Amino acid sequence: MLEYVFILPLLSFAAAGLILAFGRWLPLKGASAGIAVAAWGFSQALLLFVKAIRGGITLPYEVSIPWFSFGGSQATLGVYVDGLTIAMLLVVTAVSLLVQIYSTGYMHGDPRFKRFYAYLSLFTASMLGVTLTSSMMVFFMCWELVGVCSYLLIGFWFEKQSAAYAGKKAFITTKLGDLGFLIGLLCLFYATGTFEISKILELAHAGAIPAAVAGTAAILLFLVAAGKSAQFPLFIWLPDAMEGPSPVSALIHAATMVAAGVYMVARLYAVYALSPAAMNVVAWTGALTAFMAASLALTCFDLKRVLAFSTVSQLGYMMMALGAGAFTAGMFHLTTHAYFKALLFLAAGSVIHAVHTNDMREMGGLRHKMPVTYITFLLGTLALTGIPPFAGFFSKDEVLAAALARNPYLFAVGAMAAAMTAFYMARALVMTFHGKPKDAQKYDHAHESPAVMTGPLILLAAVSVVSGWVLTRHEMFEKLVNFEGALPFELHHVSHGAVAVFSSIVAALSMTVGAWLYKARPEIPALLREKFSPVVEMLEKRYWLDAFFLKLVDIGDRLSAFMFSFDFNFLDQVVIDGWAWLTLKLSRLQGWLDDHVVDAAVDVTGAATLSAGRVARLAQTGLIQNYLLFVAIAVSIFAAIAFAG
Amino acid sequence: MSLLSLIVITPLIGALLILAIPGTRIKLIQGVALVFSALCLVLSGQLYRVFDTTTAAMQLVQRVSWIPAFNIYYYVGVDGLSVALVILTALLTVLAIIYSFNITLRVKEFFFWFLLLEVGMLGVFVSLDFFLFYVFWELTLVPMYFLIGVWGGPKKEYAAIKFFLYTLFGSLLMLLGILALYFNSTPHTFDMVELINQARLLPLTMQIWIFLALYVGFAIKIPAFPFHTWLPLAHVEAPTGVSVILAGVLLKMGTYGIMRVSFPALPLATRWFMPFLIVIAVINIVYGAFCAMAQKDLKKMVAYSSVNHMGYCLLGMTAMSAIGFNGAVLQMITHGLITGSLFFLVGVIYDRAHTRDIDAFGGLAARFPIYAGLMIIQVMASLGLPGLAGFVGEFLCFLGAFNSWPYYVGIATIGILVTAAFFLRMIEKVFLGPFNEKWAGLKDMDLRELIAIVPLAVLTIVIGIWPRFCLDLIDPTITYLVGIIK
Amino acid sequence: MTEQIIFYLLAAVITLAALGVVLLPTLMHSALCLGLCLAGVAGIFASLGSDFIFAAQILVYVGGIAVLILFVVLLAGSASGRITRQINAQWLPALLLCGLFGWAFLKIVAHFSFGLAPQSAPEPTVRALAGLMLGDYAVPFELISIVLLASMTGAVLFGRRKAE
Amino acid sequence: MTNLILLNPEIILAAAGLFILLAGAFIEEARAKLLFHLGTISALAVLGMIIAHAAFSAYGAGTMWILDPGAQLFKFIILTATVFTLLLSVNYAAIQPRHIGTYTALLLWASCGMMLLSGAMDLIYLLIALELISISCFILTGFEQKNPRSAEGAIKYFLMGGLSTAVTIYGISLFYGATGTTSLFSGASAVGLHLNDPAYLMGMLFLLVGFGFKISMVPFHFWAPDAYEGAPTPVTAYLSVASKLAALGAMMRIFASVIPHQALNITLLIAGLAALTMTLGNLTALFQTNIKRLLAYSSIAQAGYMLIGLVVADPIGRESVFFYALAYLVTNMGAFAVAMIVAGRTGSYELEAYDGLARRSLGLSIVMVMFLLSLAGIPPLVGFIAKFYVFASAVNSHQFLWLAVLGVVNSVVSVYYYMNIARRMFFLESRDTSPVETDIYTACVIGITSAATLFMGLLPETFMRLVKDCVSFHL
Amino acid sequence: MTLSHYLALSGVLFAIGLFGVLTRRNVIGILMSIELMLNAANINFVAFNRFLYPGRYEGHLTVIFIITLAAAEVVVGLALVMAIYKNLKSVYVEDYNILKG
Repeated sequence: MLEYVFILPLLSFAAAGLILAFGRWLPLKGASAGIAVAAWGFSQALLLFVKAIRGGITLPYEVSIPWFSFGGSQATLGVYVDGLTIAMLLVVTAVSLLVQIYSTGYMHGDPRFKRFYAYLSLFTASMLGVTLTSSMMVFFMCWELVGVCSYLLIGFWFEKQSAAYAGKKAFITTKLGDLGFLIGLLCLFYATGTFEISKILELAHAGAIPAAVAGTAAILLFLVAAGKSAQFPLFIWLPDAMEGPSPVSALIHAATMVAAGVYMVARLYAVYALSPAAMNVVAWTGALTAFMAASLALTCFDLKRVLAFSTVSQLGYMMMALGAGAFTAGMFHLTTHAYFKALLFLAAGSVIHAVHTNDMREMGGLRHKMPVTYITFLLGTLALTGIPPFAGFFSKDEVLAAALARNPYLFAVGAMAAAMTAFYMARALVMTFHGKPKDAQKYDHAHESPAVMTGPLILLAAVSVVSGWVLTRHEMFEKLVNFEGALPFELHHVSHGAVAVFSSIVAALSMTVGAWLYKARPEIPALLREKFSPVVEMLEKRYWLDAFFLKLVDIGDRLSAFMFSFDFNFLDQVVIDGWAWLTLKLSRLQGWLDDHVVDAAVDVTGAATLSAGRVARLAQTGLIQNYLLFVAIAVSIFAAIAFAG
Repeated sequence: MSLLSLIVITPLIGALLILAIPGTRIKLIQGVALVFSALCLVLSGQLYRVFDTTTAAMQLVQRVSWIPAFNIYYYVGVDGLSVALVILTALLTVLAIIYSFNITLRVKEFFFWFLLLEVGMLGVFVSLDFFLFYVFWELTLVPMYFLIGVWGGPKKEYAAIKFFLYTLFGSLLMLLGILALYFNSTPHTFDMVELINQARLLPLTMQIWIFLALYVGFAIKIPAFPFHTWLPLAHVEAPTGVSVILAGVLLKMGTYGIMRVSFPALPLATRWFMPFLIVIAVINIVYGAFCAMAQKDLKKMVAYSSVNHMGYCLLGMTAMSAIGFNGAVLQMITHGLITGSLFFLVGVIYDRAHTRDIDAFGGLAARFPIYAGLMIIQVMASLGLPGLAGFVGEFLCFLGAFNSWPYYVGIATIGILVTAAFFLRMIEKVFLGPFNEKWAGLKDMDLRELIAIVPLAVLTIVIGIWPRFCLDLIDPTITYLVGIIK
Repeated sequence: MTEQIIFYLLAAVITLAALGVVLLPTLMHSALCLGLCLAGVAGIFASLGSDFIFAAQILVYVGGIAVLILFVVLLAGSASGRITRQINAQWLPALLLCGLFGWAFLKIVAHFSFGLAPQSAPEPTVRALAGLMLGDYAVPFELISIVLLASMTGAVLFGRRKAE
Repeated sequence: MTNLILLNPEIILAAAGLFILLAGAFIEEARAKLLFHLGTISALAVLGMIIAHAAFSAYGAGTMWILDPGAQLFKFIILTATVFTLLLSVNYAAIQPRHIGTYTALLLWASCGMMLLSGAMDLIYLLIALELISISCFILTGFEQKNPRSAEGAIKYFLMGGLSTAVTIYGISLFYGATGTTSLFSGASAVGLHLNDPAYLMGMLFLLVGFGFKISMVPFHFWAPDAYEGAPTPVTAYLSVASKLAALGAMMRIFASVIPHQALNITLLIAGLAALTMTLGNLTALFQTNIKRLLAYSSIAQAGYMLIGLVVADPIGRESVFFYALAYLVTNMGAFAVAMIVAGRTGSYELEAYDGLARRSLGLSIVMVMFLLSLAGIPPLVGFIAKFYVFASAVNSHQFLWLAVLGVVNSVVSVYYYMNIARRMFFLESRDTSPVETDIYTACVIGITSAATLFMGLLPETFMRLVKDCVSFHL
Repeated sequence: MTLSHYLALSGVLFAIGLFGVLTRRNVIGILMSIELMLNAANINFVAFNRFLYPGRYEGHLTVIFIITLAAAEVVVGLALVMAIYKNLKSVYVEDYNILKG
């Protein structure tokens, strides 16, 4: 069972290759291969999960083979499986499977259908690699590969300039974070002498890593998590990433890849735990992100972007939880969020598939046309907003409780974000599915999606509804995913019942207000927009973060232009081709310069040499007595030397 | 005749044979060039097979007295440092020759010079006698001069002479350094192995001067800032096959020389120079990347990216540890593969569109999927994507250098980011976005081009996934090398 | 005393004639001055007791070379001599250089003690010279003949009228 | 008067010259080329004598001359150059058939003078040898009477020569005054006595002027470009190789071994002149558009490199000069031979004549590139080994490292103009694309020199051994 | 009279000759100036021989050789002058100026 877990990513890799090479001849143009592999993976993950809960396997499990050695150190390829891994594995395989099924409908008829599935399989493989690997080096590799897949999939419809741009933006922004990863990893290597996760954790647990080093490494590593998991200030790429097909958004930019940052922090939690400073950075960045992203979602009219901001906000929650010390809560939120956010994205995809627009202002009243989509979207919304007894309620309140335990301000920020979440989700729901159709043509054209698309929606909806409750039965999740020394997972403690009640009421209230405002009195939001136009502008400009990063890029460009002009105009022309300018001046001064010299002057170090040569050549006047004079000079000097010597 | 001599002499025979064929028999000339370069590749494959990866000693040594008056030997051999470079040279030459079948101008001369160039390059990597090394080193110059000057772009003549003078200046200084080493050994010898043992005992000042003389020669080849200005020009003007060799092999001669001789023979000076070298390495990385970003010309961009990548190599070398050295050598090899194929790919598009202006294209991925795929793979490899060849070397360079120079490494990472930025921007502009209908008539890659490029792409992936192919060759020697430097 | 008078007389003749060679505008006059100068040098030789050289100087130099030069001067037109400057523009640096040389040389001459006088009276040299010429110096002596032959060949080659 | 037998080769050569001169007066014009062959054969015969007789190891001395391996080596070089020159002359159109006898005779006499020079141990003897060379060469330079360039080159050569001869003779007179003899043996033994004698030093310095003129050392080089350009091309080749190397050989004997310049304390002066010579030669060569002029400046620069070895003057330095002389002989001769062929086909010595030569005659172009690269000092050609040798001596001496560095910089500069010719041949196109034919005699020269250029570069050991022997027996 | 007198005379003669070589425009004038310089050397030889090395005759002999060489040189020189006069119709050296640079 466990011994064969390493096959999972390899199989996905193989599937990717298979689809790319032979997809044409496979059923469903190759989608079948991807789906089959994903299904198998899911079954394995589920089996593992069950066994792990029942205690049928001993964790953690580790196996590795040598990969290559460098200067006395060894890099390995291997798997490291503990509860955390299994939880993540379940998320990845499940969402991947459902998204792939869904995509057969969504991507139907796309000219690059085959390639899409290849990318999806490649992504799944890399993501499984991130999840399973035993070595931070391989982790980094798969991490980057995930990024590339994201790049390829965001820019899947690359004929759209915006899609191409978004892909690049996503890649470079996350790459910025990756620099932190690289340096952090180097720090970690020199602190521990190894890339093996198990050894690093062991050393960290033993406290063998100095806190300062651990803190530095942890913060640097957090930079990369911030990039991939779209934390402040690097979250700017995620809204733009919605240029990709909706299933991609569901899989990569909602459920799995963006959660990888959280997963990484959780993976190296022992290192983070060594440094309170690092923990604080994580917590506060998470809180800030949760708040900012939620506020950004308030004014957004693009359905997918609303969901994207929502994702960012929820990721902020997870980080906040981890930073606050609530290890299990963070991971629990990751798990539930993966399902309902994937659901929301897929439902949104279904809507977009029907009306061919992302803009909520052109939708409305779609609940009649697309009942299944509507119901599932509604369930997802409820789960997200944290209305009991849906999944989000269990996880989010856990996070808020942890925040409260840690720091009341953290809790306040989190609660505000929760309120906003409820509000904007209500807004989105109402604008999309309720009210009158705003674009009649699009409305008429709309229709319910086919079964391959609604099927996964229903499944996910079911999971979203029950997962929170199920996973907390018998401390199931807590047993699986825990960290010694972290805050306990304590929903059932009465003291935190208050938090649960409070947050549920806030969410419900906020949601009701939102729904009422947008359904019954749509003029009020419009009025508010006008009244608070500076705030709205700030939100629409995304707190000017985009502008800030564009400025950075601009500075980079200027810098590069300057460096190149230095290289070309100064270093090459002036210093090396040296004196060319001087020579030219000199040549103008001296009328006797021949034409061919100018031809020759286009030359190396030599321009200076040439001018020296020209001077030397002056001596060769052709007048014999000038020559003789030189001889005479030499003779006289010789005579003088003889006398002097 | 030993295997190494056979490897070196095979292309020479080919070159002479070509000289004997009338210039009108183009197919025959191409055939001969291909056969002899392929034979050379096969022999180097044999070299890979017989090479013993467990020892750091020189292998397949052949030593024949050549000029006893100066105690000069024809002395060849390989160790982990050079064996992979020999194979790389043989491989890239074959591919470049295949690619160059599209050359129609003065075919005979082209392949003559090309094979002669191969002799020089192989010779540099197998020589263990410093004099012999120098002879081969210079031997690469002349063919290169003609290859750039006759078959190059619009400013070919300028580029050719600039390349020639620049490199010659460096190598002549190197010659003085070599002579200084020679006269400071007892008995006077050019034997590198012996020199390494003897020169390390020289006083610091002497070592510094010799190091400097050698360094200038090597640095120009690498090219290390500020001696790099010949490179963009030469690359841009050179024909595709030659650019490939230039980037893939010739640049490596510089770093190879430093690691082969300068470091082990002059350890005191090496340590003395380290603070400068790390600064140069960082400048190369950051500055090269930024310069590349400013380029509108695809080829120039790749050329400057070479400056950046050789900076990684230097970075690894400044680590003075086995990790860094491993990284540096691996980086040499992978850079050869990656940048070589990037130059091929640039050549492919230039052959079709007759422009390399990045802004002139757009959306090519839709119509040229194979081309776009290969280009994206190599670009990703070049910007250090894990799983592809570029990553491991680069990572090891950083890893090695981090221990000694954490802050410099921190600065150097900017280079990674900028590299990613300019490469992705290039991909966006050239391959993505709406298709530029101006290029509707162009065809995707043909068989000749695929044969030249696909092996490199395959190797890029294979080495990326399983770097032991290279590292196992390198590691023992590097461990030994670090041992004698420290 | 007589000796001194003769020397200074000869020195004056030589110097003035030499200056004439160098400075006189008409080439014809210069050539005549050259003859005079060479004759003066011959006088110096005589005063130093070198009988054979005196004869050779008169015969070869004055009789041969100077006359030859005169011939050429006549052939190659002295026409413009009076009209154009005969001294070129670099006379000043030349003068300075000659001054420098002269100064340095005179300093060197000063090394040879001024008091030195010949230890013995001059003897006839012809016999001794003949001995040397047919003895140790036979080879240079023969070589000179080839040199002369070569120069003669050249003269014949260049001196030919435009026959071809 | 003893050991006259040692001069047999020179005597034979002079006699052959005389015979050819006479024969030239009687032979029909149509068959006059026979005289070239006669000259070649006699030079070859003497060359054979040199090789067979001495094998570069026998030595002996007469009253004024000496026979040692060094002298033999230079005789070998001179005779080889003579043979090459005669071969090049056969098809040189500007020599009228009726003057072939004169031409050949003068050439042989000049060579005879050079051979004498290389063994001279007495200043009178040396002076006469120098004059024999000078006078023959003056005439040979002006041999194309109809060509004003030839005449002008000759007269400039002559006037420079005249002045330096006068200075040299004056120097000899001072030497005589200081030592009482013109013999270098006695002069050498008297070095210690005269070190503080300014007359002695001045004499030696003035002697240096004479040699400087012959090897075209700056600032006595001015005649060289003009004379080289004006002279018939074979004569140019001859002047640049034989005349220069013969004088260099004698200079080596006098200033590097008999009366070493270190003893005279003028090392720095010679070093400075060497530096000037190579630098000025190279810098000026950059601007030349005429191949003969370019090669003239190049040969000035080459003399500068050779002088490095003379400056160092230790065994390695002297060996390096000897080796360099050998290298220079084959390389420069070859280059001139190609230049002659090209000029013969295109009628021009301008560099434009080389445009697109590779398309017209690839073999010739490659060979020319080889010569040029050898001159520039690129391995594996003999020029490289020679430069390597010279630089090695400078590096070894420590004291003259700066000369080596300067030499390096100069080499780089020189490559620019050498490769400029290569550029023209390979990169440019010419309007005339007809192949350039080579006549058999010139082909012979080119073949031998190019083979030697390559062979001596690849396997220099034999020749290194040779020069080592020469130096170890050199007086 | 002493040796120094003769040497001084020779030095003056040499300097005058040198000056002539450098300044005479007429090529024949230069030739004549060179002859003056040679004569200066001759005076040296004879004077040295007479004062320092009496009883030996190498100096005298050398003078004879020099006179002969001078004659040979003048012959060739004048022949060359004739040759160039035929070509350029000038005896002024600054007109011999085709070759330069």
